[in-house]
Amino acid sequence: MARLLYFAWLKTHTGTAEEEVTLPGEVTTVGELLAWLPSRGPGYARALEDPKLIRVAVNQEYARPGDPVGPGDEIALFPPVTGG
Amino acid sequence: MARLLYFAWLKTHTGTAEEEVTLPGEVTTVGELLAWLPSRGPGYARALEDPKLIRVAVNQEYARPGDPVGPGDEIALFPPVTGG
Amino acid sequence: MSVRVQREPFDLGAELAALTEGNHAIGGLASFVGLVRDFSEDTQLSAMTLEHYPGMTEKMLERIEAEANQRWQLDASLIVHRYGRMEPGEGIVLVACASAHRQAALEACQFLIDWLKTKAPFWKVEEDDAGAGRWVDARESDDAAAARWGRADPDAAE
Amino acid sequence: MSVRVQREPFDLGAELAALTEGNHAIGGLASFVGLVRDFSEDTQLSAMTLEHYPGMTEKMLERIEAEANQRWQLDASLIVHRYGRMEPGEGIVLVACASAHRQAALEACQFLIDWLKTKAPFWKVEEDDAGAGRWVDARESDDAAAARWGRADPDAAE
Repeated sequence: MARLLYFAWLKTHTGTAEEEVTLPGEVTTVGELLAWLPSRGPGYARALEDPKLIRVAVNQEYARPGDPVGPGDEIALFPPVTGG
Repeated sequence: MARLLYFAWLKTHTGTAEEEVTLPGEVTTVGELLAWLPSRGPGYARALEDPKLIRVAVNQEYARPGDPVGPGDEIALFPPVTGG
Repeated sequence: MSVRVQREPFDLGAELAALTEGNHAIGGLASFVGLVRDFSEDTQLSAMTLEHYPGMTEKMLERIEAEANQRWQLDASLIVHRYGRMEPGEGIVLVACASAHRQAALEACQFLIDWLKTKAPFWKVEEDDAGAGRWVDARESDDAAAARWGRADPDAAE
Repeated sequence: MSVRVQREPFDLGAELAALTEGNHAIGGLASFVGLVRDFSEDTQLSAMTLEHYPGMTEKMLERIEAEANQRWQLDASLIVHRYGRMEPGEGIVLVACASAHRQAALEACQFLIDWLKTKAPFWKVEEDDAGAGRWVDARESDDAAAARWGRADPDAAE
């Protein structure tokens, strides 16, 4: 199981802030995760439709498409930050 | 009569913070004033011995050697500023 | 060095006074406060709400503050960042740096606020007079401001 | 826009709060405070005294503040400069600039403090533990800091 977190408007589209998910065998990297998630439903497809607007953090560190993900990881998906 | 003001260590050397002085006829510019003042006494000579360390303001505006001075002017002499 | 992420307002005067209190090696204190404005482009705003990523936010703020302390010789530094709902005029974020020398304090303060605006995991919802909320898009000028610090950027997901 | 030259200490928190009070167009407030240090190079200091040129000081501070307001779009600005005797830890000078945009506030603040250090007619006497006073020499690094603003300098007497 991996823990997925969604922030800002990604959360609005997926309808959840946080969920535990069993990653399928073909999902071993951030890029593979982003390719797989839309198949989970139309809300996910909509949240991820523009890849340029998606940032990912794995275990609270910014991650790139090639970085590994796996069971036990905390994986956060969010848009570019607009703080302060 | 011109009003001469001395600040910081220039004042220590001249022994006065402020004085009214009748400028001689040959003193019509800042440069001529600086050349004449040391003749007024050893304290003045000492205050003005290093021209690089002297700044002049005429009527509260920074002035250059060629700028005019004359009766009625407020002329301040001081070292480079060391504020704040 | 100190970092706080909190919902409550901060007292600017008290924060700055505490930062320099008792340290007479400090010659300069630079600070920046970001405040909620009542407009955004051409829209009147009545409030904004900041969401953040608890845990990651604190970790990143501590890391960037440590980096500022490596780059500049600082006697004290402080980042306070709020989240939650705020109204126009309220302080959102406070950055303050104190040093023996003014240039170190000013540069470190500028560095931290540029970084916070582009990398700290906060997202803003703006609320207009009718109470409607809108997620704010990222601004490219903020990225450019952070980029001028010549920092290698391993942080983007692309 | 406001300039004050005074002997009394200033209350940093109150000054900054007053500057942004009621103006909800302000998005950023940058400030710098110069403080008395207890050392200078390798000497312990117990106090310092600032002499200034009353009349010219106020005039020059008002002029440079007006220039900052021409160069940057500011909603508010403040310079408070003290003179007289001050002990370590006391604030000497406060510069604060508020703007809709953080970069304008930060740059104007840096511009003003660089200028104050090199052009405002203040002279410093440092007092060591034995009570002996010494006039401080000008530092060339301060001139360099002011020069980077690319301002024509009609101010030097040479």
